[in-house]
Amino acid sequence: MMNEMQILEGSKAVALTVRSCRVDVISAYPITPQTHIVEDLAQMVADGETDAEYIKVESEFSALSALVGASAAGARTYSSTTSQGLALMFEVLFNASGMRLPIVMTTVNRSLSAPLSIWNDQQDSISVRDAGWIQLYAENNQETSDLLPIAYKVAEDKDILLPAMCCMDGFVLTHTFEPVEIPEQSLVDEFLPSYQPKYVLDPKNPLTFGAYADPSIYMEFRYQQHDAMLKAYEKFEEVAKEFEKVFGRKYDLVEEYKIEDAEIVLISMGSIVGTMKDAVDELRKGGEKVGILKIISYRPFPAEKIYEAIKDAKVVVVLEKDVSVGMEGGLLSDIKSFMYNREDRPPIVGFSVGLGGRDVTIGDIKGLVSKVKRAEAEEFEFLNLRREVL
Amino acid sequence: MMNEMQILEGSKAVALTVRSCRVDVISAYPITPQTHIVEDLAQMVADGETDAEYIKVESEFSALSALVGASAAGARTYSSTTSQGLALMFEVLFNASGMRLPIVMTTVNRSLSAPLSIWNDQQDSISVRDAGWIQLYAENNQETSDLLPIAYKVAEDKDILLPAMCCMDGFVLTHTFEPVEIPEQSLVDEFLPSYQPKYVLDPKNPLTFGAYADPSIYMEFRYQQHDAMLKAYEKFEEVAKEFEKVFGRKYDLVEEYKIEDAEIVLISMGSIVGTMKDAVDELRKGGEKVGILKIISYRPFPAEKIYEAIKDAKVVVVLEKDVSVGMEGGLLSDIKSFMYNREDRPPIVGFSVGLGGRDVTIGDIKGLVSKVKRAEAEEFEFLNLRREVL
Amino acid sequence: MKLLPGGIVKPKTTVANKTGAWRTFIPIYDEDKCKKCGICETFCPEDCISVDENEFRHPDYDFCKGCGICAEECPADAIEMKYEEKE
Amino acid sequence: MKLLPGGIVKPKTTVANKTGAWRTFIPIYDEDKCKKCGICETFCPEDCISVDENEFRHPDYDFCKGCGICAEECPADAIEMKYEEKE
Amino acid sequence: MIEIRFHGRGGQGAVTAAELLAVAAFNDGYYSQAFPAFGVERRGAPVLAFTRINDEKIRVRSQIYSPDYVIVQDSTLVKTVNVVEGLKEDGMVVINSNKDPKEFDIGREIRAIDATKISLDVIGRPIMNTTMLGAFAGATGVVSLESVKKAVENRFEGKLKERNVRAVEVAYEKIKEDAR
Amino acid sequence: MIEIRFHGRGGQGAVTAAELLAVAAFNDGYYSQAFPAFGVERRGAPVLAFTRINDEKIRVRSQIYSPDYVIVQDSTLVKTVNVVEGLKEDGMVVINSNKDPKEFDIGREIRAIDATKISLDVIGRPIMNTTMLGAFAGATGVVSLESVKKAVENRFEGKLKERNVRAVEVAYEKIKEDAR
Amino acid sequence: MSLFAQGHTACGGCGMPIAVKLVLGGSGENSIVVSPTGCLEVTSTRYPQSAWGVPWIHSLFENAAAVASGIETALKVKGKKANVLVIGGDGATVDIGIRALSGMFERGHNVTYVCYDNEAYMNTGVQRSGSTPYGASATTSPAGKLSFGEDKPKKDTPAIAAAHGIPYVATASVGYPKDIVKKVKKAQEIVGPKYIQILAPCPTGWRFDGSKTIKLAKLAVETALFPVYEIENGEITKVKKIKERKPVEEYLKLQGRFKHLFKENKDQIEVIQKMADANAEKFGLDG
Amino acid sequence: MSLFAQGHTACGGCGMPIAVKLVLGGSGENSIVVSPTGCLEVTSTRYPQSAWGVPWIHSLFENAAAVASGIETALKVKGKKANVLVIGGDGATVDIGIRALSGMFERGHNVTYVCYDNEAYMNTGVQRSGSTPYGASATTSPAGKLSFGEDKPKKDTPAIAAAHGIPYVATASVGYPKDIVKKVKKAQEIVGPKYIQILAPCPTGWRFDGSKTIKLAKLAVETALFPVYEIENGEITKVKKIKERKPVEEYLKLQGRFKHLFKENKDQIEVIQKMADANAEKFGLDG
Ligand SMILES: Cc1ncc(C[n+]2csc(CCOP(=O)(O)OP(=O)(O)O)c2C)c(N)n1
Ligand SMILES: Cc1ncc(C[n+]2csc(CCOP(=O)(O)OP(=O)(O)O)c2C)c(N)n1
Ligand code: SF4
Ligand code: SF4
Ligand code: SF4
Ligand code: SF4
Ligand code: SF4
Ligand code: SF4
Ligand SMILES: [Mg+2]
Ligand SMILES: [Mg+2]
Repeated sequence: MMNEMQILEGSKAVALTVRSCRVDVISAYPITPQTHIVEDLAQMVADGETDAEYIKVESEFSALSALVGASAAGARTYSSTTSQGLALMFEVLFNASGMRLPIVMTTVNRSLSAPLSIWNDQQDSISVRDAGWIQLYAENNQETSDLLPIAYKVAEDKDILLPAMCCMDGFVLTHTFEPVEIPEQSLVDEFLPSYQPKYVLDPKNPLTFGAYADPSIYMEFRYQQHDAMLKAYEKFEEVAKEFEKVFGRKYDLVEEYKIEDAEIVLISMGSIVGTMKDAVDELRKGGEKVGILKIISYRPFPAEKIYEAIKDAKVVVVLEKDVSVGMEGGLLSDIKSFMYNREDRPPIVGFSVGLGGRDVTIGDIKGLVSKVKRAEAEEFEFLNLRREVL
Repeated sequence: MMNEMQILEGSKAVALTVRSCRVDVISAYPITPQTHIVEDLAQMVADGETDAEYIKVESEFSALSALVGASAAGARTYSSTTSQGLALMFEVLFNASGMRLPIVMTTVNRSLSAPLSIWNDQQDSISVRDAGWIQLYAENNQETSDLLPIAYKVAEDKDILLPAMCCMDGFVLTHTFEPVEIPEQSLVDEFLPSYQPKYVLDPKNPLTFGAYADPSIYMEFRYQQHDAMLKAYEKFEEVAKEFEKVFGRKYDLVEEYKIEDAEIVLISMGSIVGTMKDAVDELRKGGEKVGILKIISYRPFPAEKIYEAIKDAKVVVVLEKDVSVGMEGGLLSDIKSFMYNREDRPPIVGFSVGLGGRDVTIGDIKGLVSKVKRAEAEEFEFLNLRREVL
Repeated sequence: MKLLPGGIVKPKTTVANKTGAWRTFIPIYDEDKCKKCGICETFCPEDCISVDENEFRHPDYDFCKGCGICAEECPADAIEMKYEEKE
Repeated sequence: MKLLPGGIVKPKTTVANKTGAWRTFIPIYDEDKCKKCGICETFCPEDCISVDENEFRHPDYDFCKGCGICAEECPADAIEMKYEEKE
Repeated sequence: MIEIRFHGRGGQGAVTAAELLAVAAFNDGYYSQAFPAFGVERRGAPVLAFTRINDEKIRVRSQIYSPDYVIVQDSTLVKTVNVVEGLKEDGMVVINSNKDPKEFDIGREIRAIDATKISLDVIGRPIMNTTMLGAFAGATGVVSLESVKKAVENRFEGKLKERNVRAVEVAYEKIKEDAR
Repeated sequence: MIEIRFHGRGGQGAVTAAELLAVAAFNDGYYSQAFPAFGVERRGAPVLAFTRINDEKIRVRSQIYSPDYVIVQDSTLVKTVNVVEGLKEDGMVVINSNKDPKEFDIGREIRAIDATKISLDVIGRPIMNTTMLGAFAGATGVVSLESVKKAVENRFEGKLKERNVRAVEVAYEKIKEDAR
Repeated sequence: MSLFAQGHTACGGCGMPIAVKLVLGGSGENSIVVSPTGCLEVTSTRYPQSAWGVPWIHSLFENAAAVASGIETALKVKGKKANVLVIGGDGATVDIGIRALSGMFERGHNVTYVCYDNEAYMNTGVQRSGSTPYGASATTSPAGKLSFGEDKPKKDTPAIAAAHGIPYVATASVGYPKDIVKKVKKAQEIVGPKYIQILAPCPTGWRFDGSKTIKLAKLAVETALFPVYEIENGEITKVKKIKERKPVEEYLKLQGRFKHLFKENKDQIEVIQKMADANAEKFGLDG
Repeated sequence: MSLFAQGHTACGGCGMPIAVKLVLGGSGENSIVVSPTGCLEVTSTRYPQSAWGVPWIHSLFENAAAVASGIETALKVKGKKANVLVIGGDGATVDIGIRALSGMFERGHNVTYVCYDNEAYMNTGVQRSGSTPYGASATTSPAGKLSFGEDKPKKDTPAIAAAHGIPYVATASVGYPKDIVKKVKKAQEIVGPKYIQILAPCPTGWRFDGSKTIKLAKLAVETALFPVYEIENGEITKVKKIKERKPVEEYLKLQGRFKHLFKENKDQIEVIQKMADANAEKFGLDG
């Protein structure tokens, strides 16, 4: 295995995978720390290493809007953005999903202004969780790559037709060199056939896209979209199995780590899970029964899998890099809400961690677990707050 | 009382109240069904009936951005928008809150595209619930007016300094003529003194606004903002008491309706609560113990008040005009999540109702209650779906 | 009718929408005056004026909203707008 | 230090940030050659060149990043950039 | 609670009529509520508006499905729209028409008035929304003539004010007369 | 797991050095990881970069707080930055300096190399990041000379490739020699 | 029947559908049209009906130029050929959509952007846009005790377009149908971004009787308030000359939106006349 | 010490802080500055430090003109007077911020908008902007096997600004400091929107030694690639004449971003020379 791997920057791994997905139209606007991805793609285009066209838009709003047009015209499309760029796309996000266009985007995760911060957290993608996009979160750069073809395949399925974002932590993954097995072109071709939408903008069959809906019918469109997201749950499982067959790597909506006998289950998504795994190993050495439930698919929400994984835990701790101001983290709310009416439901507490790039160490995780064990954790709190400046 | 009232359109009531709040700078962009509000304000400016300046911006993005500047320069500011306009403001929403500028905005509630719909639901404001804005919801046009001076007073408090949106259902309130007691100028002046911020853009004290924050300090800024929202809970109560003293009308973060002995508690926000009250009266006549908890303040979230109101219910039903695609409504999640770790927690089910302007009648509410009573309601579902087109 | 995802609609389906009912005034064409110039046809916002084998123009009253542009622009005064008694 | 809401900052506080440490080359001024024209001062991106009572210019090495613009632009060749041994 | 539905065409002022009726009822000391059937309709297209009148505060916000009265501003609508849909059995239709109301075979009490003619005569324009209100007051007594006049007075200015008030009066008298 | 921290200045290629070290370790058959201390620093400003080397897959993502090795690309940094912060007791510093390492009184083993001079001589520019890698390989044996050379080879093109490889070799030999 | 079907729900006498059928007449069946939110979209595509006989797409109010950019690029990659057009209102074009438009111009997409200019936000109820002319009363720039209506001159969008260095810019008016068809045809033959702004009177918003639409569309040109011209590669190549220029009053007095000028603000009519004179001078319209 | 303090963290030799101190020199203490995201903001206002000696505010990347509009309006209502300026990068100005800018121009706010033009998105690592010149290699328009770098001419933002009919438009270069101060002073005296675009070379992004910043700032002007002029009320009123125009090669060859042109793409140098010639012609620069 080792010798099929390359060592390269996360952004490069993503760019190479985008190329191998035979994307037709790329449209993106630079923003730290997404820049390396789009620069790599721009270089590939400049060197003729891909047939894709890259539209160098003047803003993120146009980046996604251009893909709305391109996707409706039948192209496989790609964008990448982060933070302010994703926020600027907000209106188009809802629109693209409502129009049922299977655009795929790498959302590099970064915090939101104000104050301005170019550093990593996941406020950006979590705050657009209502928008009707599939959201997949990668722990490492193997996943940032692999989730792309999976996302295309789920998104483009005729029963789904929803846009998808593959989320990767800014800097922590985009700027990290590490070994990655880049999906090989022939295998990608086998796994992901070209995009053949049933309806496209075509003068030979002059359909109207994006008619508006009055009160007699709007709700049904929304429901259809909602239902497609529910269906994406099983579609993901199906596609992941195909992926395993072709590439030998196994994915699911969630990943369990040392969870069978765990009394404390930590739930999180993204790159922090790597650090958590090391922490759990250390804690296990000390006899603590701790496990991890990693959420790969935040939308569709892996409700039943979460339930199965945590129902026997003594306590569940959700760690996440966001906060709904005045409330708590979005993932925490989703999990608690979903579990609410269940009988066998463990106590759940939540932490906002790593906002604005605050580093999270193995020691932090261990400290947090010990705080929870001592029953000193609040229902929701911020980890590692510098109280002295407040 | 009756003879102090006027009968007028909801939009007009709002515009008159904005004027009586002695706003300095208005900046808005027209969008149905918010238009009448801003047209009324424009006419007042054209007729010299207010000292405010109205910036006729070229987009909603600039509408709110201009208020960021104006507010930082010490002005009391106002805007109004809805739906696509609010979505377009998304990036600025987070920014204005992070910069702690007490801008007040009437968010007319309308659904989000695609498909395009100009009709009412509350997807727009609920989908920006993370952004750090106070969110108040009005049941009728007395409330759309009264909540404005209250919002200014809470928002401008030196311990709060958060922007606020007063939400009113599009068409259903904006375009409805009904009797409203417009807060009188002298009383408003008594209640709401002029805005005197401690820090402003002023060459005599050349401060820097909006510095960026690296990982050593970003999290603390977020926490500060979060904490201010938590504090706004009590601030609202305090301000509402002052309001009652001056105007004689009583407000709280929530309003209870026939809830004392209620076995079924319906929770909702906005104008639909009026219809629900009539339905509850009818149901009560039939012997059903049904009550309503109306949420006025969605942010700050009236957690403890919700708990007190529903802890003894047999079942709680949340009705809301939004859906997080593939999940459920935002209010439902917030309530269930908050109640999750409580011992005495009733079962809670939720309905998405009235999306895209689908009318909700007294009969619909009664039907829904009876469905819940028969234990036939799902944990979450759409009310009045036309299954035949799906 | 089942919804197509994203709300895709077939072309020219508004023809089911008989906007003729909106009319208050109705254009009456006088073939004796008509010069067959086609100006009425060019300007009609409803694009509802057709040409017969003799090159005379005829508005389609199913769609004509009675705006009066044709009457106003007809160089031959061949069109008259009349209040329409529809009952 | 407590955070002010919204992150308000006092003016000209970057002076705590001694960017002189960034320097690789250092400008050495030769008063014998200087014509006191002030060009170095005008162009210095760090705005760190001051004038003494005799109108000679002096860079503030606390801030001078050693960019070499002053040396490049000095019409009198009065400034020389030297590799700086800082240890 | 009394519920009234207005049928009109975009540009004929049905929404204004509904509002003025609410104002009139308010002037009479009632609570009232008026609102349009929110839409994107252009001039000429069929539109709806609603008024509720009540002794107590009105809370319900749904549209009106079982009106007590229906006001039809344009008789041509009868062909394309089911104007009596949901109208209570003992409900009444007031229609703008120069025809004998008996010609409308709609299974409910119906009163007709040639409001277009009155408007043309009195106001000088075929805008008959205020005229219809006068007729409605005369035919039903739901609101007083005085209150309708006051509502109309406050809405218009100059010559239009006078003329509209006059049209209200004429229609009020005319429909009362017809009933005699 | 071996953890290495790089100190440099914006523009000196510390991040590239960290990456090349990770590549070299990967070439040697290890798992490795390299990343910058993410920032907005401009040319000349102090910067950090990190490399981890391990027998197994590396999962941890935090910065490195207790490195095994510290590489200092610019000796002037010693004045303003605590380069040995967190460095393990038995850790080692490799510094770019023409001074006798003993002059640096930092309480840890330290090895010095005049990488700037070597770079100027061999590459023709004072860009000494590859040179420092050669020295690091020579001083520590954490990665093989061959692997460093291969990593450098794959990164550069044309003349720069040759010269950088040569600089790696020279530094490698020099620091080994010094140790003798 | 043209490529824009009957049964659309624009107000009777609206100038916009006249413009649309003429534009489609010029561009033909092999076209793909993008429309932003506005009267056109709302009156032609209420689910489940569409007036369009060519493929048509709506996304949002401010992004039509970007959507068109994406379509054009997709066609390129897929090796397909079609005329990509935007047909959008003035608000969507000159205000909220100008960033997307500017970007499309700069990137050089092969798209014909047609702005039907009814000089305000009509769909939402006649609010001012950048394209609203000086002196007009709109609901957000109303005439009032202290106001004579819109106090900014009409935004010179064709000049802004031309400043982007695009190969073809033109203005037109529904008063001159052949001119529209000709210009659209010409635009389709030029590769790169094209901008055509067509005056399309709105009886509802301008407050005039719908039968006068063509008359006003001509008067705007004949008074020199809306000069009709072409700019190719930055040079004015053609202007529609005016035989006998009419005083602006003739145009203004027919419209409710200018009614107030004839009461308290007569001096403003002179200001408007000066603007017309300046146009005539600048474009050499007289003669 | 000027109103822009030492200790900012721009790269050594950066042209931008030179521009900023000159602009502030012209506008004086009674100024309020708005800056969008970009090198200037990031190198001058990292919490808890600020280089600014005048009140300064940052909100976002694309909205500086709107924020300034709000400040100016608030001052008006409050009866206060101060010079409101935007100082922002080319990307913030000509690309993502152009809608806000266009709106500010149209509304006629009394704001001086200064664009420091370093011809790319420098803060994020030298990606192309609309202001990137033809032939330059930037990270999103890189030279490559099929590419000679940026293939679109530099967006003519001053012309676009002028097409908005604003009273004052000017270009300048940090090579000519007095000119900058003079133009800013002049702008402050004119009521309404003013636009000044200042060339500010970026050693990091253009890839040249920081000591050559002024030299390049002058060469850009002397080759006519960056003409320096003023447009008042739509008329070119003043241009900086060039005594002996230099061939563009002299300018290009000093910069890494044009290096590839001297290898495979020599013909493109001629294209660029033609662009310079066209500028010289258009503005009458020679002599
Ligand atoms: C972001 C956003 N803001 C506002 C609106 C509301 N809106 C829809 S159409 C329109 C006006 C359209 O004006 P114009 O483009 O001139 O077209 P017209 O209706 O005049 O034909 C407005 C303001 C919207 N849909 N989206
Ligand atoms: C909406 C949004 N998109 C992208 C960015 C990322 N971004 C920040 S600064 C910048 C480039 C700034 O370029 P310019 O305005 O030319 O200023 P410079 O850095 O060159 O001084 C970019 C792309 C952002 N902050 N916000
Ligand atoms: S009246 Fe108007 S709609 Fe009817 S045919 Fe004539 S032009 Fe067409
Ligand atoms: S415009 Fe008049 S003359 Fe010409 S074809 Fe029509 S009816 Fe005949
Ligand atoms: S530029 Fe040279 S001559 Fe002029 S003041 Fe500076 S050092 Fe002296
Ligand atoms: S070298 Fe540069 S920073 Fe130092 S004084 Fe000279 S111009 Fe200023
Ligand atoms: S409002 Fe004006 S532009 Fe819109 S459809 Fe009616 S007439 Fe046409
Ligand atoms: S990157 Fe360029 S513009 Fe930015 S600070 Fe460095 S030299 Fe200046
Ligand atoms: Mg318009
Ligand atoms: Mg720049």
